[in-house]
Amino acid sequence: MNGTIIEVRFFAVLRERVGEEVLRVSPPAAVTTVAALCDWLTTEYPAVGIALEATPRRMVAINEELATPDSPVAAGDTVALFPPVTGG
Amino acid sequence: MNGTIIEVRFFAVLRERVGEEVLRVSPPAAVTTVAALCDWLTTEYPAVGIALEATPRRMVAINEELATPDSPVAAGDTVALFPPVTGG
Amino acid sequence: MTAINAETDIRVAIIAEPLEGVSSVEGQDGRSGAEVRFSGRVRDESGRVRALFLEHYPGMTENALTRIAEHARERWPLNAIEIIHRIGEIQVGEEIVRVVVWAGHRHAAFEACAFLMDILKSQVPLWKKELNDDGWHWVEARERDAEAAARWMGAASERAR
Amino acid sequence: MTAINAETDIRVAIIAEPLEGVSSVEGQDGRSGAEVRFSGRVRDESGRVRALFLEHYPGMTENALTRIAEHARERWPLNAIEIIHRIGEIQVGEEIVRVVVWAGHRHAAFEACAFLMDILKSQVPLWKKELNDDGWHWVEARERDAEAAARWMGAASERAR
Repeated sequence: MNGTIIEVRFFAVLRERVGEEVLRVSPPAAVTTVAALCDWLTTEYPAVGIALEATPRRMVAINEELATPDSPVAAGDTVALFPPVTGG
Repeated sequence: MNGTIIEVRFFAVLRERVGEEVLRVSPPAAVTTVAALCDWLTTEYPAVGIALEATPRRMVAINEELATPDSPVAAGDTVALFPPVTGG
Repeated sequence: MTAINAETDIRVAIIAEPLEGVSSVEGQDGRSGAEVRFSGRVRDESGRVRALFLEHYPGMTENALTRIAEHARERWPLNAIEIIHRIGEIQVGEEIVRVVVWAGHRHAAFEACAFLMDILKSQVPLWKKELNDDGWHWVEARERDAEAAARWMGAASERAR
Repeated sequence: MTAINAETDIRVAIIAEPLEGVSSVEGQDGRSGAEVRFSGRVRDESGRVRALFLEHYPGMTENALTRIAEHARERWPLNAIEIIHRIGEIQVGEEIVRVVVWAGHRHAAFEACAFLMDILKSQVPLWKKELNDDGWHWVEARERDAEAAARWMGAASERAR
């Protein structure tokens, strides 16, 4: 999916650690899952790599639905990364 | 406990069937339990006997505490007889 | 059983007026992260029931409500318990009973509130009559209410530890 | 799973104002004999906490709340569900969340309300910061909240029948 755009959103302590709310990224075609996307972000965006390493317990949502590291990501998706939720 | 007084109270459908809210009775000394009291009431007060027979599922309280047919009754006690409760 | 929290406030009341006009204590003391409130209301049973009438045993009812609240605070760490039961004639949709439990955490509050309702329904001297098209009829006790109360009794020794 | 009651009303809201000023729907329709209401409030943790701040994922939060309410109405016969969550800064004693469940009978209402809170705490994108004497700190998720949610998942196939 080279040339395509994925919107990556961060929340809570992860947003603070990344220093950004949203990144619009164009990963190479080999990046087809959440886990691969996180690995690629880590190499391309040092601040994201440091933030992810500092936040090992994470949840992920794709297009506002909870997902897992294995879940596929595709062009046009919004992928949200955040620490375990603590509402209620 | 001959000559002593026991107050017998009836509630709900049992009160309606007996036709009285309260009886003050003086059972003979042999009447020492709730069950014996009910048997004695049945012989002495036909209306009570008919009401008790028509209300086989019953609860009992002695001095405002739930009790059982085996519970002892003594002079001065208030014995309440009523159908299973249906509050809430 | 050990008294986990002997300082649990208990408030019980029997009221002949609509409970809708009775405000409950607000649990804004900073201790109670959880407030669980149960309201039992008059169902119309698909139009079959027009109203209820609640009879009680004055004096014993209040004592019995206090007693079951004391049992609840022995079993769970609670900050406050309120039980208000209405008597007399009650219209469809109106509150018959309100049980509110305040606790530090939610699971204790949920369990205690459900416990109080189950025990209330099988041990507190209150009786319902319902008004149907053909007049007033006493409501029969339901076996499942006795079973619901019995389940708590069976679990008592285990849970109280 | 079978939809037991597809007509269960669902109302969810995310609100940045005190919930104390938000009135809940009254369940006076004659169908709901049971109304169970949970209010989660800010604890001061013996003076350690001065306030909370709640962040959320706009859009996804509302969808996630609707989703869990839909799950609840598939599992229990319910008449209505209301979930209101507050965001922004919240003072000690104030409501963070309110979940109200209306049902014909109490056990369904109690279980569904407890279920909704357990699932909300582990699946809805909301995050808490607490204000201590030395500033704001993110609250860590608690293992027991994840376990509470997992218990409902394990019981799903059995209960849904």
